[in-house]
Amino acid sequence: MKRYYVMGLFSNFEEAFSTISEIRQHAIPGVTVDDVTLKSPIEHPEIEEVLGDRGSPVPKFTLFGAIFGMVFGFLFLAAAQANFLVQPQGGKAVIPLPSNIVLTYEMLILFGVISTVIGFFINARLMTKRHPLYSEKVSLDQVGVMLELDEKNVDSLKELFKKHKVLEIREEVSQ
Amino acid sequence: MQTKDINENIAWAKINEDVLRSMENPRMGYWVALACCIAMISVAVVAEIYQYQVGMGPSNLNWPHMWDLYIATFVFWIGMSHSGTLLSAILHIIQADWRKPIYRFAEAMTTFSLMTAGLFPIIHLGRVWNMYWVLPYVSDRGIWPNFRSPLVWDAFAITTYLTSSALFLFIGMIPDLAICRDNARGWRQKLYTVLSMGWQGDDRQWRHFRKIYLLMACFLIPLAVSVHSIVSADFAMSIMPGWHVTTFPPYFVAGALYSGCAAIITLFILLRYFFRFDEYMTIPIMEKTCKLTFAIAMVWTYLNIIEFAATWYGHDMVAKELLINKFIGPHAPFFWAMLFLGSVLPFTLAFEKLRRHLPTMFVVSLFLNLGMWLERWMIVTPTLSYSYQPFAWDVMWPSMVQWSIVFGSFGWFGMLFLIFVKVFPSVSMYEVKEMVFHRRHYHSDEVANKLHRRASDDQSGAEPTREGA
Amino acid sequence: MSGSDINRRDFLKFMGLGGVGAATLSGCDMPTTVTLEEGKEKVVAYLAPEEYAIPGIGVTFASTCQQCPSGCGVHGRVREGRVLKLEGNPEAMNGKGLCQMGQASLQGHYNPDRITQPMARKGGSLVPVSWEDAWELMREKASGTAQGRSAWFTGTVSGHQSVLLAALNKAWGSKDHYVYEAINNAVGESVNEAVLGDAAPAYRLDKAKAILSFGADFLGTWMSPVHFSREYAAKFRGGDRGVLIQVEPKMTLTGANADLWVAARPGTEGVVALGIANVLLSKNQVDGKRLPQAALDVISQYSVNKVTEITGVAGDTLVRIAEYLKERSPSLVLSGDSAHGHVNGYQNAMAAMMLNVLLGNVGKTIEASNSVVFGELKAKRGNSKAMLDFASAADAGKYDVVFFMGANPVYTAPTHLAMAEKIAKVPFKVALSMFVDETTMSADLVLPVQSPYEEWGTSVAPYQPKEAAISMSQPLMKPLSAETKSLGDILLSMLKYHGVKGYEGYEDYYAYLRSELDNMPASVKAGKDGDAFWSSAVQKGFIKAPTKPGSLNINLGDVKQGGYQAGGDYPMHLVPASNQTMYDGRNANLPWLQEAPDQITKIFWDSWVELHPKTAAKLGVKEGDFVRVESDQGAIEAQVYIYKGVHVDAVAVPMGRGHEGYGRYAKGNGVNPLKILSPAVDKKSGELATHATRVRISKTGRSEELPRLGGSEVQVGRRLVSTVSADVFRRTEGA
Amino acid sequence: MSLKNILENWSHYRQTIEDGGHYEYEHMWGMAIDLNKCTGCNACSVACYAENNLPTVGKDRMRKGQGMHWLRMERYWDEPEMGGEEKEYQERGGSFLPMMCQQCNAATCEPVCPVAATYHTPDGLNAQVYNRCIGSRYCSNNCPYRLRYFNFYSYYEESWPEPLNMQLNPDLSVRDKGVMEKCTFCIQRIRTGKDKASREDRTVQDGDIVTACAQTCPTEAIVFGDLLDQKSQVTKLWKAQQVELGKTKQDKANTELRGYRVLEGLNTDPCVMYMDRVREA
Repeated sequence: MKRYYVMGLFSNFEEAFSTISEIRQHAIPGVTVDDVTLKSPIEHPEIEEVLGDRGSPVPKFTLFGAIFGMVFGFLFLAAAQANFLVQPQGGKAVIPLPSNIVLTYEMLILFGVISTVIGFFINARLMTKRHPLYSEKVSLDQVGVMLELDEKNVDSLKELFKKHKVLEIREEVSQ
Repeated sequence: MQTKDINENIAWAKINEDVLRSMENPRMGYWVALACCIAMISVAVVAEIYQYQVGMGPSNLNWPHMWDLYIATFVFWIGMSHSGTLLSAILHIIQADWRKPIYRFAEAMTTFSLMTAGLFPIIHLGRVWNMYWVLPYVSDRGIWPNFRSPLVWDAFAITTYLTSSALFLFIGMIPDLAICRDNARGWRQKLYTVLSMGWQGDDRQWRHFRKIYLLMACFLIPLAVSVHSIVSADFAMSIMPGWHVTTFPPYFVAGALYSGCAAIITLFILLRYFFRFDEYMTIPIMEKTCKLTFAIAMVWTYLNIIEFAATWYGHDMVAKELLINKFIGPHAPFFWAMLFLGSVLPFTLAFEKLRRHLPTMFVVSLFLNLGMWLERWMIVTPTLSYSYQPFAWDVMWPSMVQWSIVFGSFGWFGMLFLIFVKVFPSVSMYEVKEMVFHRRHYHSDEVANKLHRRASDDQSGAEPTREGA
Repeated sequence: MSGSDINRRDFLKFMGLGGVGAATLSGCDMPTTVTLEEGKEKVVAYLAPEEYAIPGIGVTFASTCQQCPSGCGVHGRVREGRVLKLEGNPEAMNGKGLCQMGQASLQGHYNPDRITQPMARKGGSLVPVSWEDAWELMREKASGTAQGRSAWFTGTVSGHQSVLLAALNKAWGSKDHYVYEAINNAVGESVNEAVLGDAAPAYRLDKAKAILSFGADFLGTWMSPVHFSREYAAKFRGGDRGVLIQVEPKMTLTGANADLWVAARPGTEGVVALGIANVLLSKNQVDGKRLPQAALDVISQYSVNKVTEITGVAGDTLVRIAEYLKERSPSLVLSGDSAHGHVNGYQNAMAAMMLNVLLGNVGKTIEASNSVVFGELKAKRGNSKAMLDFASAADAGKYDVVFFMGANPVYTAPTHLAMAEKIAKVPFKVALSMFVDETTMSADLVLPVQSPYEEWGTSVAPYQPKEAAISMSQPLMKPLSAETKSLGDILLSMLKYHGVKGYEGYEDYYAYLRSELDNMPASVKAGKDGDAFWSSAVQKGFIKAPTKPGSLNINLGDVKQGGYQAGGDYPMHLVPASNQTMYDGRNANLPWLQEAPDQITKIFWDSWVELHPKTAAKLGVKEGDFVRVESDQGAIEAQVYIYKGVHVDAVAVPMGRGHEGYGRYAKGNGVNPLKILSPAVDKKSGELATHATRVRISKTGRSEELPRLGGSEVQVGRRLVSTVSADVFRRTEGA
Repeated sequence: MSLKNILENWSHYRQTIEDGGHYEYEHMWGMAIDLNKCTGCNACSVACYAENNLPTVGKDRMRKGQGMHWLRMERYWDEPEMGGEEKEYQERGGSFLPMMCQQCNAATCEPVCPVAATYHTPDGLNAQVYNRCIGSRYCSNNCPYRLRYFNFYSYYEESWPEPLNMQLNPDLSVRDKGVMEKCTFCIQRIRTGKDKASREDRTVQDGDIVTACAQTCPTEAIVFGDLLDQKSQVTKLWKAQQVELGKTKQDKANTELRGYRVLEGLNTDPCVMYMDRVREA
């Protein structure tokens, strides 16, 4: 049977959230909160509770990048110094820790940052096509609550939306 | 009389309009400004070409003054770059939401002043065409940069800082770019479509966005500190009197934040005036920035005193001699000017009347920056004039070649910034919305009254609605 | 290369360019053959070179430095047929050392302003001509000269050149050979002659324990500086360290190294000497028996106070000097330019000599010079009387032809002599010169001579009392310009042209020289036959001849001193200081010496005026201000350098700059103090009294940074050079 | 493999100058300069110009402080000692100090060069690689003796008009603009001397190699030699003066000895020893 994308645009954020929370309490059978995608012009830490914790693996990328940067950085420097003995010494050691620490630190941050960004791009599904139901209102001042659900549930969902003073409802057949 | 950081009732549509308007149809003044900048740049380019052809001689550099304005200005621009990080990263972490309307251009300032600073180490090289030798590129001759050299540290630090802050600026701008995309036409639309990277504001994106923003903020703060302490290492790592100073790293960082904040005040006022951003860049925010600047100014002053005191207290005869030379020697006028501008002038920021008076602040902020520039010059040059070998003592004044390249760098910065404000939103729309949203929800009027209202104010603050907009 | 198709000069030029080309490039980015850290040896194909050009390998050849009259032996390093560097000849009198003038003499040889072909005056200006035309001109103008109406005006000459010169003069029936040196010791020589019967006795610095020098700059410009420096360092400053006391109006290099530097009022050096003698006799119980009664009488008149009053030298200083001389015997008393260059110069020198006699130095530190077998080769020492005489003779129209060589009277002569005009009265003037200096510019015919490093020659140092060495000059490279001729060849061909007996056989100067050496007495040749002798001479760079010890007799002349007269409108004394950079002006065309900071003031590329702080304060001038130094003969303007090394009443201006010609490096920088000298001569010897001029100074208001090397002139508390007392030195390192 | 290399030789690579650095020196060229003998005649400086292709830069550039005097003869006047009365004249003459690169073993110029253009050779020389230099001039800033000179112009263009250029020494390069340079202890002579010795397969003897300044010095005040060669004259002098390398303060048995190294308190460990000027009083 067909599946539909349905999105309701709300201007009153409270209403939008209560919609989600009702879905969460299975107002519509077979529709769980995990099907909900919230589109909003600003970030809402408080929605996290409503949507449930969906977590983010970005910090792992960061950690990996930082550690890699540190190890690689130091070995790179040390190797270079050890293999290129004709270096100005000024009486210092061939592998001087103080200066290498400074550079290692910079490398740590550089790789940390880069891998973080990469992690973000990957996880946030950026550089993908926008969703057909995307509305420019979302970038202005309205929140969109979007669900992907079976044909049979569409109407009840619309009901729910209307109950919460939805401004506009868009729907589209998925695949 | 503005009393609130921002008016909670401002319509979100208006925010979009105002900011987007600021990006379109540049007026005559804009073109004039741009022309001036380009003129300054071209002068500098001519000077640089001459220097490239003939050698470093025409710049009046000599034995023992191997460095002068180039390095001083380099340090100045690096310092300038720290303000952006301060506002966007530090204030973000301590959740001072008043940063939101003004951090965007500060962040841009960071990137551009870094791009300016980066030019100077190259310009001052005797053999510019070999500058890439500083980088550890793969060379069949098996030659490598010398990782002991603070100059190489600079190269690493600046690259890292530039990359990170540019990314930070960009990431933070993505939601706004989406807004632009949704409202723009023609080439702008194409541009923004690419840049906004398919941002559609769903919760997943916001969730990760919040994470990365926090993480990068956490990276940028230590990075900013490390960068300027590394720059200070150029001097502190040497054995020259007046350079070999233990307090230099914090001193440089303080100076950096100082000049950065001063620059923010300058640009704040300019943008507010030209783009009519009165709604967003409000007087209270201005005041907060001023207070911050004042605090930093005092830190800077303190570190100055510490340096003098330590030198005076210590037994390093040569360093002491140099200090005395700074006080009464040929550089004394500039030295005292620096102390006045850096330590006395900021007291104007301590008075509310003056703080709220924009023209005054504009002038003051300019002078503060002049003071900071002098500081850098007074760090670099007197040490070279008077160091260990008395036979090599000398006093040298920079030539027009140096001056024009220094001025040119301001033109270059100005040009970059002018282009920025017309291509990218210089006020972060989505964050102003957040600010408004949260204020509206978490600041009751009573609180608002307590916080902002004064007896003098009119009581006609419209009742905040619960509607979105 | 065969040598026939490409001539030597081109070859050298090519090598030269090659050298620079490669060198210049190597400064840029491409990997060089010689990098600093590891001089990678480059393989050079051995193309059979002419003579001594061995690619990549430097060979040294002995020759003689002619930059000043001292005539030091040098070793020239030759590579690819170019002489690159000069070093002292270790076996010569100067030892392995060489002064900066010697080092820089290479730039005279390679100078871009050298004359490359003969020039003749046509329509008021000198135009290049061929040698044929030049000889033709000589033939018509010079050869017909009547007996005794020709003269030679030269610098110090010696060796076979001077023999040929004498012969030529003789052939032309002229005895007039003016030997002129602006910086000379003529007055001293005349006193030596009178008192000791030996014009140039040996001054044994190495034997002296104390030296009292009245302005004799023996480390800088006096007689044979390198030789003296060597003796000074080796012995005098050695284990049992001697005391050096310098009395002079302006600090010379020697003064800068003195243990006690005393500024006496210019011209009163003799009085100082008498004062010291007075102290020695009265305080230090020195026995006066060595002195004639007349002298003792004079001395007794000069009590310490009187001397102080006349000379401005503090009494205790005189006492201190006397102490040193007494306890550190044998001592040595010298007198030089600043003592001699006065109307009473002779008395000053005599007074100094008196001290030597009184202290019994004669025979101990002043020894008789040795008589040598080759009298005719001995150097003819220059003096300034020669110039005065020549001026008057030329003015009287005594000559039809005058030959100038190795001297530049037009530049060094004071304005009052109007040298240029007087020379102009001579119908035909021939200049044998390497450069277009002022004198050459006034000549009618200019014959380009070769540099000392291009020609064959012999010379005998004017000051070599203890040995008799004929030092050899040999070409260190082929002449830079084929159109130049060696002095010897020019003289020889003139002799041949006039059919002088005994010279027709030699086809060139080299042949003449060889046969001359062949004919040297067996004692000189030391058993070697012709070729062996020749090659050993050329290899060593000199011929040591046996000597007979001479003897000294003492008859001290009158030591009476004139009083000191105040200056009137011209209160100050002008001190035209000689220094080792410009010397008498002959070095002004050598960029190395122009750029080399003056030894005392560290000023380069320009002239300056030395003032005492007090004088400067009175005048209200500071370092770098331009002042006007004005005598009754004219005025010069230069920047002020202020220090405590010049007498309060004296103004010191260095000689040697302020040329009107003499090439791109010399022309138009600095001023020439000799120009404003007053017409005064030393009464006895007739020498030009160079230090007798009185001047007044005035501000000009102009000011400019002084071209001086260095910032602070004191050490501001660092230990860069600290000074220990001689006692400590003797204790720790004493012999 | 470099990682292996690091791990195996770690302790070796961590050795500083105090532990003798990371390689054995073949030579340690040094000097001893007796200021009692030095008359300040400046011959050494001109000899250096002649030997090392130093350009003459002319009055204006020289005055600007853009000259290239590798060996400069410094002259100081006595200052009245604290409280001492001003003398009317410089009664003790001048103090002369010939300053050439001190070839420090802990050279402050070396670690700051971004491209490793200046480093220590196995000869104990502080070498400057012109071709590697990019002209950041940091080394000169960090030299307490201010003994490094920079090519502010392409001096060679004007310094040697024909035929002066024929005097240029082909054993070393003529430097172009933008390059730092300094006294090299006549490294070309050292090189030639070593090559000669190796051709005659023998070790370098004391006196084989002598720098231009030492050779021309009329008073033989400058002595050059190998500080590792126990028989060399320079070593003898250092021993006699009880001056040793690697010290910031010489503890001498006889404190009256004159030997010292300029600014040795900075721990630059220079290879040039000076001996105090001497005056009677």
